[in-house]
Amino acid sequence: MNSIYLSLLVLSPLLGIVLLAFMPKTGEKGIKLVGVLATLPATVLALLAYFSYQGGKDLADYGEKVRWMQFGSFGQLDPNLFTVYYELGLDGFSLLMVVLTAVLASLAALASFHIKREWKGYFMLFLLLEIGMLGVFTAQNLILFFLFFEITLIPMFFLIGKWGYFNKEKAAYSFLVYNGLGSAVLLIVIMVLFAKTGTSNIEALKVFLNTEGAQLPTPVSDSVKMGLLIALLIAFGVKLPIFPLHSWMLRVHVEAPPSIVMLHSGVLLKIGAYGLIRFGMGIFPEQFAELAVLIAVLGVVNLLYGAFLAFIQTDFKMVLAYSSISHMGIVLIGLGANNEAGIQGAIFQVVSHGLISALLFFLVSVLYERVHTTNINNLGGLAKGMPLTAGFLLAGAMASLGLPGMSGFVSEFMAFLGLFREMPILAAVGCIGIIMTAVYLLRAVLAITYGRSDRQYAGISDLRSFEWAPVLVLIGLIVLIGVYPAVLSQPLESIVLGLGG
Amino acid sequence: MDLETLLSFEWSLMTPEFIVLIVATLLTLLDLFLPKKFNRNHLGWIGLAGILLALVSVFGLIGRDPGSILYDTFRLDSFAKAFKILLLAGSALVFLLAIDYEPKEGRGEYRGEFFYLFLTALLGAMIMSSSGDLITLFVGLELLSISSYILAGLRKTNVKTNESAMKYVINGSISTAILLFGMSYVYGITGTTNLKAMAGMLSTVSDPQHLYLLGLAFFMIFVGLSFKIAAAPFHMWAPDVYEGSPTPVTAFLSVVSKTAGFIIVIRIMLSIFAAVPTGDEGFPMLFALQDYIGFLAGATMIIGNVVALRQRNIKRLFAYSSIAHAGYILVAFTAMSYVMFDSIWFYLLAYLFMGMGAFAVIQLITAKEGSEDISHFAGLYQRSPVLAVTMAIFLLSLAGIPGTAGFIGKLNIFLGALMVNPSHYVLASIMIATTVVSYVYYFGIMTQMFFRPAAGLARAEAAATVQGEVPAARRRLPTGTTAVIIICAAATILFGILPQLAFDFLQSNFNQFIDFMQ
Amino acid sequence: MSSVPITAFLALALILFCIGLYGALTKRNTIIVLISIELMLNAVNINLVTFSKYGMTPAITGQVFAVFVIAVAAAEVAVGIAILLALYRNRRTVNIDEINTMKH
Amino acid sequence: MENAWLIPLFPLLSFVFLLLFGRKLKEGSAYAGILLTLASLVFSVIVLVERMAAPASYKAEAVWLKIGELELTAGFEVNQLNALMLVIVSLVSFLVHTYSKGYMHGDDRFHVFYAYLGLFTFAMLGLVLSPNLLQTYIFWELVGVGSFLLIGFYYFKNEARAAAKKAFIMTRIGDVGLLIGMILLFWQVGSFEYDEIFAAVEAGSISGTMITLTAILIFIGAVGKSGQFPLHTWLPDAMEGPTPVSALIHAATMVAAGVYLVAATFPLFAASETAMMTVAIIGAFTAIFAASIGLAQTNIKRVLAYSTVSQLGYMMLALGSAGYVAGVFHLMTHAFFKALLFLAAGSVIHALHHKQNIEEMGGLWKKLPLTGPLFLMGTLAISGVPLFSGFFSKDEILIAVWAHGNYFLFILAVIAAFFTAFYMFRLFFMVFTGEARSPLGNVQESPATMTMPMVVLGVLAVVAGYVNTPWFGTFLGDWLVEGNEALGHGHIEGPAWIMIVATLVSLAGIFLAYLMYYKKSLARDWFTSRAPITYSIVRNKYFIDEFYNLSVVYATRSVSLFLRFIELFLVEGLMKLVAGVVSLLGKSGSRFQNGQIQTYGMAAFLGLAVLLLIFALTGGYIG
Repeated sequence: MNSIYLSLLVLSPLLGIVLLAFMPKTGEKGIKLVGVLATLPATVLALLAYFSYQGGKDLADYGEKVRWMQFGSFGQLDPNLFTVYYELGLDGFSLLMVVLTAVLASLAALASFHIKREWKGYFMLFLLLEIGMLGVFTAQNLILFFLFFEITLIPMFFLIGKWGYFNKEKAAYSFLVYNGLGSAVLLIVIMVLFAKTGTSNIEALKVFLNTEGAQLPTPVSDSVKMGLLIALLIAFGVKLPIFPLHSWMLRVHVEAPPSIVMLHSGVLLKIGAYGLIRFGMGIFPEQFAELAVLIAVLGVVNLLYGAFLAFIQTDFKMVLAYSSISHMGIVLIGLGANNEAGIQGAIFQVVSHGLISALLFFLVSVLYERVHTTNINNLGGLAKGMPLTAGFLLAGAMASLGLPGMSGFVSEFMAFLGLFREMPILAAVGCIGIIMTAVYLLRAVLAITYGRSDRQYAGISDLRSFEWAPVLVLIGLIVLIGVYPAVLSQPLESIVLGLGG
Repeated sequence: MDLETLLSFEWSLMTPEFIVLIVATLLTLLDLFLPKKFNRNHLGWIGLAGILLALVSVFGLIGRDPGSILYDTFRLDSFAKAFKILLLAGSALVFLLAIDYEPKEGRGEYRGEFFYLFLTALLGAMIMSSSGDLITLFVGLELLSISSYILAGLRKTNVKTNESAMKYVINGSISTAILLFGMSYVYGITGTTNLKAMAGMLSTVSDPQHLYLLGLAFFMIFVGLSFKIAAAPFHMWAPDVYEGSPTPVTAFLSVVSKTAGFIIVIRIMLSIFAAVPTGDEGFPMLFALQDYIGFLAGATMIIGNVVALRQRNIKRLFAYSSIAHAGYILVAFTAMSYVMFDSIWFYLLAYLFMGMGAFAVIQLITAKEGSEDISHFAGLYQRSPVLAVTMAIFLLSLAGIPGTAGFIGKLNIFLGALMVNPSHYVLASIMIATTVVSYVYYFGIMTQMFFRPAAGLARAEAAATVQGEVPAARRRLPTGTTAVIIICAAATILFGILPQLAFDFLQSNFNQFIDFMQ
Repeated sequence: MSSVPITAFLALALILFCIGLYGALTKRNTIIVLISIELMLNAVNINLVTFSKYGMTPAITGQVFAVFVIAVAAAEVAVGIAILLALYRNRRTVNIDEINTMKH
Repeated sequence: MENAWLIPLFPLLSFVFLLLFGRKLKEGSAYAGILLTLASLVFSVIVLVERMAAPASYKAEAVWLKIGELELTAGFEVNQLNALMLVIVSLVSFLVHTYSKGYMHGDDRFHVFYAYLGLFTFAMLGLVLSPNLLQTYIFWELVGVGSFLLIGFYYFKNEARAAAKKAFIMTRIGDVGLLIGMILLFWQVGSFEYDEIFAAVEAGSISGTMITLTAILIFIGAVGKSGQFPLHTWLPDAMEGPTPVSALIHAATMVAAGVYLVAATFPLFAASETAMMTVAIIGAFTAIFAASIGLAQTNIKRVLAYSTVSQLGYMMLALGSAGYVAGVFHLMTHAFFKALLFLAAGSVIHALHHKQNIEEMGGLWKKLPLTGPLFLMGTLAISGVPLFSGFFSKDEILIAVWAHGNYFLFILAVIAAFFTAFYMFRLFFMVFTGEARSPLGNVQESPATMTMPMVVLGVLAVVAGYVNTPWFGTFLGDWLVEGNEALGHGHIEGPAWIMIVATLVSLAGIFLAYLMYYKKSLARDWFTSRAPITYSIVRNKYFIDEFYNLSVVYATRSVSLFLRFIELFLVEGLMKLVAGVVSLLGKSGSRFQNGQIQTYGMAAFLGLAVLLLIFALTGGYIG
């Protein structure tokens, strides 16, 4: 039962932080090297876990549980009452997320070679951020989850505010305030549950709240449950983001350094989806079913809203930002369907969008390195100067607009498959989004890569050295999932069967 | 009473108080008779030693069953022990700060007072924490107050200091008057000043008029006390006084004196008004009036956090932030849950470290810059990364970010507010919302430290750092302050990661404070 | 002698308290403010003494309390005046409304 | 037949291979592509032969994706229809690969071109082999991408970029229809498999309306791909791509995919009269509509493009009139002669150094001794001149339409046939006869790599018809419908006069063109001068593009702008409002903090007063 495997996995970046702390500020090469290497142990361990699971290892073996703190003096009554454990664990879903996080972290670390100054602080914060993200997906109780959730907040604030582009401080603040509010709401939910049930363990909560006449310190009425679920929706709605709560995320996408945005839109946004599925759907199934329609509607709104606005953006980063909103809409659509197909679609979308947006933003950083602009009006004909980059950019766009044979399609397809069963009309409306996605992505990408090329971009260099790794790995994974989705669906079987009305 | 009754008392219960008293007197005499050129800082070390000794003696007393002497005017119960620890630890840190404190005009002739007045104030606070009688409570309170009035005004030649002291005295006296007026009514109804006896009498009160009178008394007392904890409606003195006073004194006011304030609030409110039965089923008055306290708590949190947004002077900003924290603690008091004592105690502990640490850094910076404007924190990260990072730790803790003691404290308070039935959803929401507001100004300071380039004098230094010279911030770091910073940072993180250390200490030694009322 | 009802004393105390409070919050001269505060404290003393004589359960403690209050009040005012003197040395004024350099 | 799954893999291999090593190989890449497509051609022929021998259709599948209990499978199936398609596709693809070696000679992205060709061929073959709707859809999209890439091959030309984008988006509009249709079917049937769907249809377990709805949705997909009205506008623009691409994708294979889809799901359509009617009407209308536009075009490739659209309309019409065999038959013949025409046109363009305007051409018959006659063959075939392949298939269609009783559509079809004959020969005469209307530079015949494929297609254009004729038997038809009643009869008996009418009509068209453009005894503007408005409308393709620009595109933009307005004022505004309120509170709070001791005391006193007031009013306790 008690292996320290996960603790090692989650805390391995700490080693890097310590190392960096004792390195001179100026040794650029060394710092970057250490920064990248420090992300590798986590990746290795995560992949190891994945393969040994494929090899038939039981995920429960990875669980670990240590008494952490006990509020009040209820020890005599019941040692578990109001006790918080330090407990990590894995299930199919979190396993996937951990692998995704670890891999993306390593790639983003590579992408961070584009960072120009103060690498030391950068990589220390970067690694701290990774710890937070890994922890979020392995935490087995709400309070621990929240702890890691907030740990991601601080490094992000600094990474945006210090290494970002022109409006970095503003972006950092709106990130801070929005997510602060989000996590504030989340904290209330967590504490209400904890205070009323005396436990914060997710599994225990599932049991307590969904069995008639469970012994609770204070009863939890259905209306309270509904209230909590709505609060959860808001809390994770900020992260995801859901329509009216999204403006912070645009700023972050535009202002933060691309390597960070890779992680941000690749993993951090996904925490929202993870939370909704894990807690919203897991702990309040009935209430979730009641809200399904609302969620599906929100999903369609996100999908269309993002798509239409992406259509008129002139900054490529902005296009990608809105496309993230739009794609998160698909996650919501899948959840709103609230049946196996939908939920699996949503989870697929979480992973696949993670990979795709990471790829696109990496290419953005490559692009920005060379042409120092992302405004599509100033760009054009880059396929001449940098055919490979252009080609991968196009591939990424294709993946993102749901081209079969790439991961985007599978998730999109399943999400809609699910929704068409429950609410065909709404789904049909949503399909407009599929068309719009193609419209805005081609508009943007073709404007950058095709067309007459300005001679000023004639001499620029194409992908080189370390820049190959992220591109190839990401494309590889995207295609792999698209062609052989079992790599994802297989770990999810148990979960998907468990969830969903 | 004759000698043997006097001797029959278990004086050992008062050991800590005696130690402090003796050291205080000692310092007074030494200061009086030692030659002028004698460095008074040694007095500071002596005082510190005394405090630590007292602290040890308190730990020594922990095992003791609750006892009381002098006809119940002095009682030593779990509550007293637990909170004395806070008071003593706080004062010890203040002393470390005070030893290094050096105002522009020098500390001239009043160095000595500077130390032993802290001790007398501490003594007052300790008396409060373990007094079983209104009179002793009052005396303790005044001992604390008057000493702190003088401390606040100690820099005689400094206009700001005079002003702050003046404001402190006048507001303080008014609050005292209101408090006493309330007390006098309670006395009138019970005919005794002994808390236990009062509780006994009050539990039988049934005459609605008397209840009404008690209600009035309740509000007077609460408002009177709200002065000490700097909570609404009696909070407005805090910013001016904090700004004007010498930094160690500010630290003392915002940490030790605030703790003392909560001690007396709990003592009086709980032992008097929890006993009064109201309504048909004898619902305690305190619970009946919860909503008023809640209202004040909410107001305090909002005012503190919202006004802090606009502050440029660092000490003023911390004054508002400490108002806000008083509000948070009041939430715990409002809820009256099982974990009330734990949560208040733990929060005060956390606040002790993060607040004291922050003030230590402030003292360091302001002493060097000669100005208290936030902008002087600009570029601190370049000048001395360590200092910047520790400050960041304190700020994060104050903002209640996980991984720090502040977070656990807030968690504890939430738990209390939500576990009672009916839960205080509104209050909890206000608390969390204002916390988010507080992010803005706490992170504002961080923005200065980490993002902004250093300005003026600091820039020169930053440049110096670049050329590899040792910057002033790291040059001759004063021992006391450094010690405070290190201790506080360590404790803040420690109790953030392993709060169980503190919880175990509470749960195993104080047995849920059940002996509070006996 | 005992014909005077307790309420009269209480009313007197209350009025005295209010006068004191009024003075403390409105007078410009700091000295007068301090005096007003004394009034408030004395109102308290009247209450205490009254109760200790005519209260439902008369007891001497009230008067003891009163004595303490008087003593402490004296100390308080002493400190107050001292600070005022220091202030006067630097500012050449005792007008309380001019003591407002720190605000907002 | 068990190894049919290999067929698509060869081109895929060539795609991957060329992506990796194409840069080194340069023009050598051609051989890789040609050989691999040859391999798949050989296999397909084998499969076809086996298929001829063994009637039973073959199917192999494996689980692809599990969703809870649902299991989605992937695999391949070989039946009459796709066995035939396999050969057509791989053959044309092979020929085009060969042809391109000459045509694309000297292009610095030669290898990329071949890679794309490989990708497309792979997708197309995969599409043909798919045993279920999902897989069909997957390759359907991939085919679209292949076409997108090839249309945009000259990426530096803004027209090419626009055309590629347009093609992708318009077909995607159709695809969404297909997607919705198939998902709806899935929840009805519980499977994407064709056979299970048909079984469900047979069993009548699907409501009539649902059948109609899904059928029409699927048809929308077909409309998009096959450039049927109203989604036809992308196809002519797609001519921006290299000409061999036009031959492969926009004549023979991909555009035929729509027809193929309808044919593959024919039993579904057959079950709903409304659906059939829709197909027939759209088909017929497109046929005549596109033909009429073809009358007035002056770009050689665009004329052919519109004729493709119109011919596809024919096929749809046939299918819509229960003429399954006729449709498929015409699909086959059309593949051959239209590919031929495009390749020939390509060789003309190649010879004229990428001149495409027929107004500037003329008198090439001598200069292009091989291309000329081949082009003529194709023209005769498409015009339905007796003894050429087109004649038989078109005849089958007309009979089917008549037999099905759509007399009005029949008339439309006949007129369309007349138009076709006219504009095709107009094209022929203007290009090959008379005098050159502009300096053409030195013109010589294309290399063998280009002419050989044309010859092969030329032969097929002539003989392909004889596999299914009223005179020598209709074994193609019989074989196609073998063991599947739902597809209707192998050959529909119709009145003999139809054949005569068809012949006369086409001859009339040819004759008219002859008079106008060869003899010039009839003034070219004889008609245009009489009906200038009609002419300009036709010439401008009925202003469809303009209409779309005004309606759809404009609408989209305005929606976006409206949303941006919301974004700026609602979303951002809300945020600003909250922030403003907070800071306002702060400001008022700090203003109240005016430094006056007595204010502070007053505040405390007021606070107390308020509390006491509330206390007094509530008469005690709220709790």
